[in-house]
Formats: sequence, C-alpha cells, structure tokens
Amino acid sequence: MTDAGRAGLHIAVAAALAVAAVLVLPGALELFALINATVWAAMALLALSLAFAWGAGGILCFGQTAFFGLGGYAYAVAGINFGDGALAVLPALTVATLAAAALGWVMFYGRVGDVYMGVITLTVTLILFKFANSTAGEQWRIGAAALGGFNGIPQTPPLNWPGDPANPLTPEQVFVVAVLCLFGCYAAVKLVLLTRFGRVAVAIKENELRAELLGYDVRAHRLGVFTIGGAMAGLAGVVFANCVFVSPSMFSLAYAGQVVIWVLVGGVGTYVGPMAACVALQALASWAGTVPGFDPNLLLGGVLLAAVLAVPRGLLPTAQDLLGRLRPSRRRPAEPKIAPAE
Amino acid sequence: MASRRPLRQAEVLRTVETKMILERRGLLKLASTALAAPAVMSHAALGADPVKVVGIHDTSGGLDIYGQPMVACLDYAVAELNEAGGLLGRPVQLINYDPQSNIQLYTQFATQAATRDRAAVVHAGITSASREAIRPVLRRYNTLYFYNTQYEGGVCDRNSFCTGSTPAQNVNKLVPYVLSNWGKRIYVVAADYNYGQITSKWIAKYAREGGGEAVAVDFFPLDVTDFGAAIKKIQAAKPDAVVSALVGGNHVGFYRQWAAAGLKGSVPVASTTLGGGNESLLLTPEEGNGIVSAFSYFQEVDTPANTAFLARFRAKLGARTPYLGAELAMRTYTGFQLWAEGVRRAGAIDRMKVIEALESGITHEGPAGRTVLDPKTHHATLDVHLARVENRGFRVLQTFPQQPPSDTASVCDLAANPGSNQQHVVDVRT
Amino acid sequence: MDLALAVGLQVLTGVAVLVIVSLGLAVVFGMMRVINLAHGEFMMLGAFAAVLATGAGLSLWVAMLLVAPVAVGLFGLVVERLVIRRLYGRMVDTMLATWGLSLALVGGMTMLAGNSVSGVSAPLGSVAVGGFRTSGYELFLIGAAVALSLGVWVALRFTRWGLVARGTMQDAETASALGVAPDRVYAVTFAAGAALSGLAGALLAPLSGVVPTMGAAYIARAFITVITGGAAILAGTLSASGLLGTVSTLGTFLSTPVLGEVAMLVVAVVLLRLLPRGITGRVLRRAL
Amino acid sequence: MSAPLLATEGLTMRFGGVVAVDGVSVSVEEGELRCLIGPNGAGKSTFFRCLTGQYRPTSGRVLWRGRDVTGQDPFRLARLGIGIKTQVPALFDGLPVVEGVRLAARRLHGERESRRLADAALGRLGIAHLADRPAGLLAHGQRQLAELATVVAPRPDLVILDEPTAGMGTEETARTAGLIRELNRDHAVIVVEHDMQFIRAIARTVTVFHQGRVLMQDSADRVLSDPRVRDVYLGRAAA
Repeated sequence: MTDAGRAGLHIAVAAALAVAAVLVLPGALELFALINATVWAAMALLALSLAFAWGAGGILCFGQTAFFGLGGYAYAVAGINFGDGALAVLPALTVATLAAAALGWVMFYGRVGDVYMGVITLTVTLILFKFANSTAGEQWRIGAAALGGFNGIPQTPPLNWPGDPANPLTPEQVFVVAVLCLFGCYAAVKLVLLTRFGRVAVAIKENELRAELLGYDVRAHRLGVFTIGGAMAGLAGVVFANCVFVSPSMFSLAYAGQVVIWVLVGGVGTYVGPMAACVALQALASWAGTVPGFDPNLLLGGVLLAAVLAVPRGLLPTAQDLLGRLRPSRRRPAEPKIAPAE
Repeated sequence: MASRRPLRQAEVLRTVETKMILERRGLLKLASTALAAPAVMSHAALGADPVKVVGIHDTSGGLDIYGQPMVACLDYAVAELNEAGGLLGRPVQLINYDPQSNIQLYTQFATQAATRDRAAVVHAGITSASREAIRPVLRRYNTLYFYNTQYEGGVCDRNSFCTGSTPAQNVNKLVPYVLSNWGKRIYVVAADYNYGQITSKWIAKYAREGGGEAVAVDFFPLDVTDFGAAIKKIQAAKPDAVVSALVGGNHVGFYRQWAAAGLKGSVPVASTTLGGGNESLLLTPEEGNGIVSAFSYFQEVDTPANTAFLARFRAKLGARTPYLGAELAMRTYTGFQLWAEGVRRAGAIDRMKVIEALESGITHEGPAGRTVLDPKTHHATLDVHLARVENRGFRVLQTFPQQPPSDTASVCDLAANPGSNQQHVVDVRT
Repeated sequence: MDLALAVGLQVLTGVAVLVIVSLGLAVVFGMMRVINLAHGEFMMLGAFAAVLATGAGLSLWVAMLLVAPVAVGLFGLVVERLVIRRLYGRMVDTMLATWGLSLALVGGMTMLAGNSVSGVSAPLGSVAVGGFRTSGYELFLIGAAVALSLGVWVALRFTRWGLVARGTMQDAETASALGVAPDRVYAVTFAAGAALSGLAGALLAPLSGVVPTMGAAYIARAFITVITGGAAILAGTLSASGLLGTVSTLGTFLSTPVLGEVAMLVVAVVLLRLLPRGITGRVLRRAL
Repeated sequence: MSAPLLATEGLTMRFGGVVAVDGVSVSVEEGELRCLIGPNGAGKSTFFRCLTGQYRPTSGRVLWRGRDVTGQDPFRLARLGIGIKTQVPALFDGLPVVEGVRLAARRLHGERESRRLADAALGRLGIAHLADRPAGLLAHGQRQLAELATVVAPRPDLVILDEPTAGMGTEETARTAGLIRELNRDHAVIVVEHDMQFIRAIARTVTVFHQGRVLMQDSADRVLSDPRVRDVYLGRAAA
C-alpha cells in the first residue's frame, strides 16, 4: 500500500471511531463521565501536539503546556471581553501559534541543542506558571477579564454557536466539539506528512546535516513543525477551558511532565500511541487516586521509569514489532518510524 | 456573564438513575455506565435512602493543615446526627473528597458531587480560590453550597451560605488591637490570591480609620517558603507591627524565619489566619508565643458548651482527635448544624425549600456560641475572639459577642436581589 | 548604608542557596553528561533523613552534615546501578528515567510520610548586622556554600578521582585511556552528586520546611543554574549562581518574590540564547 | 574569460590560537575534476567545511561563479547547485533509500520528475535493488553509494566528496574511482582524499595541502613525483 493509501485508511478508521464516539457516548454516559471524557479528549489533543513536534520534527519540548495554557488563557480573556465564546477561539489559536513561533525562532535560529531546548521550553513554561500565579491583584486585568492569579478564571465562558452568545453549548455538544477537534488534528498531521514539508521535516529528524546539505532550510522546517504543534496545543487549551476552567496549573510542571510521559510511553514517532497512552494513563491515575493511601505519582513515575528502561521506543512500536514477528509472511523490517503503521 | 444552561430534565433523571449502580471508580465508570444504564430500576420506593452530603476539603498538599481538622469535624457532625436518628428519618451519607490543594480538582469534585452523587448539600472549600472555583459549578447544577471558613467577605449568591467570619468581624478587631497596643505603622504580608489581596485592603482601611497606616503590602504565592529577602525588606521599612494574611503550611515558614532573625521581640506579629489550622502547634513557643489572631472560635474558648463538645469529640475520636485550632474546623461543624436545622424546618431536602427555611432566621447555639444566619446576605452573625499564641495554644484575650457581617451587608441584599451570584469586592478605599 | 548591607547579605544568601542547590546536579552533569531530574527528590530524601535522625535523638548538626549525605549517597549508588548505568550516552532517556524516578519518589514518600509540611527550626539564633537583624543560619549557609565549593575544588584538583573527572570533562576518551574503570568512576561520581544533593536538602530544610513535594521548588532552579553555567562544574555553578542569585534577589527586593524569580528565569533564557552552551561553554572553558 | 565555478581567496580559519587553514586560494573550473590531498591535519577537512558552509571562515572569501558566498548556511550553498557528500555517510537512516533520493530531487523538481530522477540516480549507481531498504540497514559500501545517489539526483553543477573511499576495500575503491570519472561527465567534482592509489586512478589536477596552506598544485603525475610532496606526505605514509 502506498503511504497516501495507508494514511487514508487510518484517517477513515479514525473518522469512523470519531463518529461512533459522537453518536454513542453522549447518550450512554452520565454527565460526569462525559465531562471527564471531554477532558481526556483535550488531553489527547495535547499529547498529539507533542507527538507531532517530537515525532515528526524531533523537537524535544518539555514545555508543550506553555501553548496549552496560553491558548486557554487567551480564550478565556477574549471570551469574557467579547461576551462570545465562539469569537474567542481565533484569538486563542493566534496567541498560541505566535508564542510557539516566537519561542521556536529563538531556539532554532539560535541553534540551541536538544537538551538545552528541553531546558528552555521548560523554563518558559515555568515563567508563565509563576507569572500567571502572581496576577491576583486587581491591576492584572485585560479589558473586562481579571487574570485572577492562583485562582485562575473560573468565569471562563463556554463555547456557543457562532453569533449566538446567549446560547452556550451543552456539555454534550462540547464533547462533540472536542472529538471533532481531536479527529481534525489527527487527520491534519497525517496529511501533513504526505506533503513535501512533512516529508522533509521527518527527513530532518532522521539526519539534520543531510537535509541541510540537500538545500532544505532545517530551521524553517523545524519552526514550522513546532508552530503547528503549538497551535494544536493551544486548541487543546481551548477545549480544556471549556470543560474545566483556566488556571495557572495548566502551565504546571506536573502537566508538562505528563505530556512527555504520554508521548514516550505511547511511542515517539506514532500518533495513536501517545493519544492512547494519554487516556490509559489518566484513567489509571484517576483509578489509583481512589485507592486509599495510594499516591498516583508513584504509579506514573513507575510507568515512566519502566517505559524508558524496558520499552524505550514506546508501547505501540514495540507491539507492532512483536506483531510483525508473529506474521513473518509480511516481511517489512524496521519500519520507517513515522508515516506508516498505526 | 452567561452561565451554562441548566440540565435538561431528561439528563437529570438519567443521571439520578445511573449513578446508583456506579462504583466510585473513575476507570470503570465509562464501561459500566454504558452497559448497565438500561437495566436500572427506579429507587424512589426505598424510603430509607441516605441523604447525601458531600465534603470537599484538602487533606493533603499545602492546605492540609486546615483541611484535616475540618474533615474530622464534618465526619463527627454527621456521625452525631446519624446516632440521633438521622435527618427526616433518613440516614445521612457523607462523601468526602480530597482535592489535594489543587484548584482544578475542586471543579471536578464539585461537578461529581452535583451530577453523580446528587448531593443535597456540599460543604466545601478552604481558600477563596477554591470557593470561587466550585461556587459557579454548584450554582449551575442547582446544588446547595456551604462555605464554612473565615474569608474576605462579599459573596452574594442565593445558592451559597458563608458561615465563617469576614473582615468587618475579625480584621476590624485585630487591627485596632495592633494600633493601640503596638503602634501605628503596619507592614502587611499576605497570600497572593483573592483572599490576601482583598483582606490586605481591609487591613489598610481599618489601619487608616484607626489613625495608623499600612506602610507596605507584600504578596506571596502559596508555594513560597523562603522569606529571607522579605524579612530584610520589612526591616528596612521599620514598621511597628506586622499583620499577616499568609495562608497554608508553606507560609508557616514566615513566622519561623521571623523568629530566627530575632525580630519577634522588636516587631510583634498579628495574623488574620494563624490558628485556622495547626500552625500554633507547628511553631515552637520561641517562634509562636505572642502572635495575636482574631477568629469566631478558638478551641481554648472557655464556655460550658465548648467544654462539653470537646469532651464528646475526644471520646469519639480518641487518639485521632485533632487540634481544632481556630474557626475553620468548628465553623464546618456549625455550618453542618445550620443546614440540618434548615432541612428540619423545611421538612424536605429540596434545595429551594431548604434555602427558604434557612432564610427564615435560623439560629444555632453550639460550642462556638450563638450563630445567626442573616437572610439578606447568607452570612452569619457570630461571636469574635481576640487571642494570643501561648505555648502551642491560644489564650483568649477578649470576646466581642454577636458581630454582624456588616461588610457584606453593605453590598449585598439577597432579599431584594435574589438573582445575584457575584462576589462583590467591597470598595475599601473610602 | 544599613540597607545596602542588608541587601548585600541577602544577595549573598541567595547566591549561596543556589550554589548549594546546584552543586550535586552540576557534578553529575559535568562529569557524566547526565541530567538528574530526580535531584530535587534526592534533596527531599536528605531533608527527611535529617528530620528522622534528629527525631531519633541525634544532634541536628550530625543529622544534617553526616546522616543526610551518607544516606542519600548510598541511595544514589543503588540508583546508578539499577537505572543510570543502563542508559549511559542516552542523555534524553536518562532525563526521562530520572523524571520517572522523581515522580515515584514523591509518590512513595507521600504514602510513607503523608503530604504535610513538617518544619525544622533554624539553629544558631540571630545576628545584628548594622541596624538589621538576620538569622545566624543564613550566615551559616553562606559559609556552607563556600566550604562546599572549596571541597569540590579540592576533590577535583587534588584527588585521583578529580583527575579522571577533569579528563572526562574535556574528553571522555582520554579518561578511559587513563586506565580507570569508567563504571566505577561513574558510580562514585553519581553517588557523590547524590550525597551533595542530600546534604543540600538537609541544609535547606530549616528554610523550606520538609514535605515530599519540596523537590519541585528546587529542581527547576538547579537545572537552570547548571545549564546556564555550562560544562565546567565549579566555575559554571559559581558564575551562574552568582548571576542568577543576584538577579532574583534584587528582583525580589525591587518588586515581588514572583517577579524576582521570573526575572531570573528570563535572564537564563536570554543567556542561553546568546551562549547556547552556557557561560563556561564560551568563556572560562578551561576552568574546573 | 568567465569566473571560475568555485574559488577561494585567502581563506583562513582559526580555532583559538590554532590556524587550521591559512590563506588558501584555490579555484575550480566548470566541469573540472579536482583532488585535494594532504596528510592528516593538513587542513583539508576544515577547508571542506568552510566550502560547504559548516564553518564560517575567519577571513577570506568563497566565490561561486564570481559571487561572494562566504559563510552562507549549508542549505543556501546547496541551493546554488553544490552537492556535498560527507566523510561519514549522512543518510536518513529511518527512511527507505529511495525516499531520501526523491527528497533530494524534490527540492527543485515536481513530484513526478523527482521520482524519475531518483530511479535514474539509483540505477546509475547500481543500487536500484536497495530502493526500499531503510538506509539504516545498509552495509557500509552500500551506504556510500546511497549517499552518492542522493547527492547526484538533483543534478548539481558541482559535487564535493569528502574521502569517498574511506573504509572501502580495493575492489570497491576501484569501482568508486570509475564512478567518479563517470560523474565528472556531467558534473564538476572536487574530491578530498588521502588514498594515493585512488588519486592516481582519477585525478587530473591535484592540490596538495600542508600545514593549512597550499603546498603545490599541478597535474597528478607531477604532484605524485614531487619530492616535497613525498617528504610531507608520501614519506610519512610509506613509513
């Protein structure tokens, strides 16, 4: 099967799953579970955004939550000022995208190395966390929206039908929006990999020098990938703001760490892996949280440690290898990492 | 601000039915709900269904010093009520959630309490940040809310009752004490969120009214533990006294470092918060002695009602009996009593009926003295005490009986304006 | 004048705290190119070790200066054997594995000790500096930072381990050419770094309070200091601590503690943009 | 007379106190096949990196058809029409060989044309059967060929090869020599080498580096018989 054919198949399967989720879950789940499912969809989108930046661009970003939080905050601030959640989505995406572009420009055009890139992204997230935490005073307001410091913005407005701010979306509708966003972004990153831009980005991850010597502008491509990832994280922030509300903890070290864990455990270079790992680990953590006396951090840390030591490539690629070995008729040794096989 | 549309009737019914068969396990519920929903039967016939009460208090994380005794008192209040035959002939089932000092977990648990547990009332929140996170959620889902903590005042919401003391009741006693005993120049250190921000304004206002001045105000996020630079900065301002509105276990470091710098003797400290948890136990006598606080209750208040309560409480909890400190834990107990009284008077647990009963002038006589719910503000008129830390406990200096919540009353009248759902920031510049 | 003195003293304290917090991480990073994200939790373990030892009747000084580093050093030895050794040369994987370790330690300790802040009162009373009073313990911390730096300098300069360490810093192959089993050097180095982290946790316990999550407050600062400092263990840590500690303390004085820390982080990011290999990546390259 | 294809003028590269390349002026004409030789440490690798934009020279200029391109990023130099093969083959290890070659051609050509060019390049180098193999799984000699295919696929005007025979056996070396002569029919070629047999097999003009400078530049025969070259280079190599 060609790459394009395979991508098409995956998108079709994902579309079927998305349609099924949209049709079945809102009726089948109680409200609380549905809201939780929406949160998980937002988180899966965040995982997807890092899976793209890390997997397709080889960019180790420890601070993907910076764009997640900025997207959420921009959405809340714009929504409160416009009095219309639908109008706030575009500003939110713009802010997240611009922030990613600016940070990417600093790093890629400064030729910052891998590890240092991790540090810089993490630091930026921490700066935003500290800053957002210190905006409790009344001087910290943007238009009608008080930033609220530690409190965050509990009055984060819900989405509504465009042009109809008096008619906010129900939790069921927000769930549908979340699933559609997730599916849309999944399809988008799959398709991007078929374009020249996407193929070059993957090539750059494989060998930066070679790509450069072929005349491809490595920095511009990485910037592009990073910016797309940032925009997606911003969108995840908007969805998240719609089911919880925005507060500084969106920038926190704990969230930043979890995203990296999801992608790593699911498998760098795949998309379904990180999303599945995100949902599974969140479910596991919330289950662990209900076991009296058990601390979910222990579980999360243990999973991460075990993943790095035992399945460094992540669960999905490892599982694919095992499957491949069970079916020797379809010989396809050491799949190229990103495009195929999800 | 547009709030979310209330639940459709069908949704409510579905939620009520499905929740009965669910385990409290997040992981399993997705699958189990989908499978089991059609098979659920109506439970209306079961007369002895428990009345569900949800408590959401931090029993871990930086705020656990407040949360743990609050939960102990809530547990005790429910147990006491059940032993006396429950409410309206039904047992009360208490579900406690620990949001781990994480604001977003408050929203999650409040949603859970309203939509899954269908709680008759939610007693929840320690910091004002947590209250502002859950208040809109519970209002949206029509679930009655009690907030049982001293706070900065101004909440005006018919769905919420605030049973703790507010600045007009406590700061208004503390600051005059500081001005007349220690001096006119006050340095304010406060936690950096809405409680500290607003309370510091009240401190400045009462200082000004008493002929003094707040020479500076510094805010500290809840995760700050090292106050070295701040302490130097305070010394440079040469104040007569420090008034603290610091919050949480991390901020206890301030008192410790203040003492370690040898300043306790020269610049005394008063606090609007110290004592709400077990801070007075954490501090050695050298570090703590002499700090003055004002609250609507101290465990050391010497009244027959309090003595009797503490004896029963100890008998019940034995070695696990926590130190109740000031206000928060006892207000949680009192808040529950007020709600129970409202239910009895309403003869039902329906939210509106209970609210109307609570607005009919409910009084509770208990360990914390007399508490009267004010129908216009949903706040409480209560006794306030000034007390000084002495050897890991408090010594009550002075008692001010029956202080009305005049700060909130100046901006809030729910009788005239029942649709209000805001927190007013009282303009304290005047 | 008094104010200047007090500010100066506070800046020194701020720098000293950064040095104490960063040295353990710097030793491990400088020699092994390993970024130990569980560094903050090593500090937490040190603080708990000190609290437990004090509770068992030992003097606070023995508990802080001896029990904490030895206990955490031994723990580091175990971690090196079980985790770090399998990941040499995989810098990113090491970071992630130690991140996992850090979460697991926080979780495990929370289950054992509860998530409550227990405090340690600072010993040494207070000292008058001009018209100001300051805690004697802060002065002690400045001294401790100087002593630790001297100790690391002596160890790097005059011991066989230090020789190998310096060799490794310049060129890993040279070091193995010296005929030292790299495994053992790495094990000793990691344990030494862990011991320094444990000591740091114990030393800072009176300022920070002791709680399983205390590491998070320090790891970012330590991490940033070490990366900003660059490859040279001592020169890097001292120069970066000096710069960042000064910025954050002055920022705190001029505005708020939060903005102080934000200023410090911003300076670090700008610096890394200008000197992508850290301060000692460009200047002081031959330093220790 | 038109400007040379590629020329350097007084190119100098210093690292701290060390002068690795010291005022080198060399020029290469269209269609030429040029060898740069010299013992280890003579500065030819540094010179190569200055030419390919991986180092920014301390002083001096690099001219492409008379245009100053000193210190430009490698990708800009590559876009001028320079194909570069590094000493250790740089390949997209996780991707199939053919994908890398297609991407090489794809920068200048459309998708269909780049597929055709890629197949042609693979066929020309005799590795069409490896097209679908991930580059990371190739044997060493195959990697060299795969990289050459990647370099020539977009049809550059100049190909610069850094030690193309490193790690090859005698037979492979001979085949590579043939390949380079064949490449030279369509492209100008600069080969940086130190294998004398190889030089003898392919070279017309040879430039000899010694201690960061050009020791001499002449036809292969004369260079290889020059006593100075023998002293600095062959003498040591023979020992």
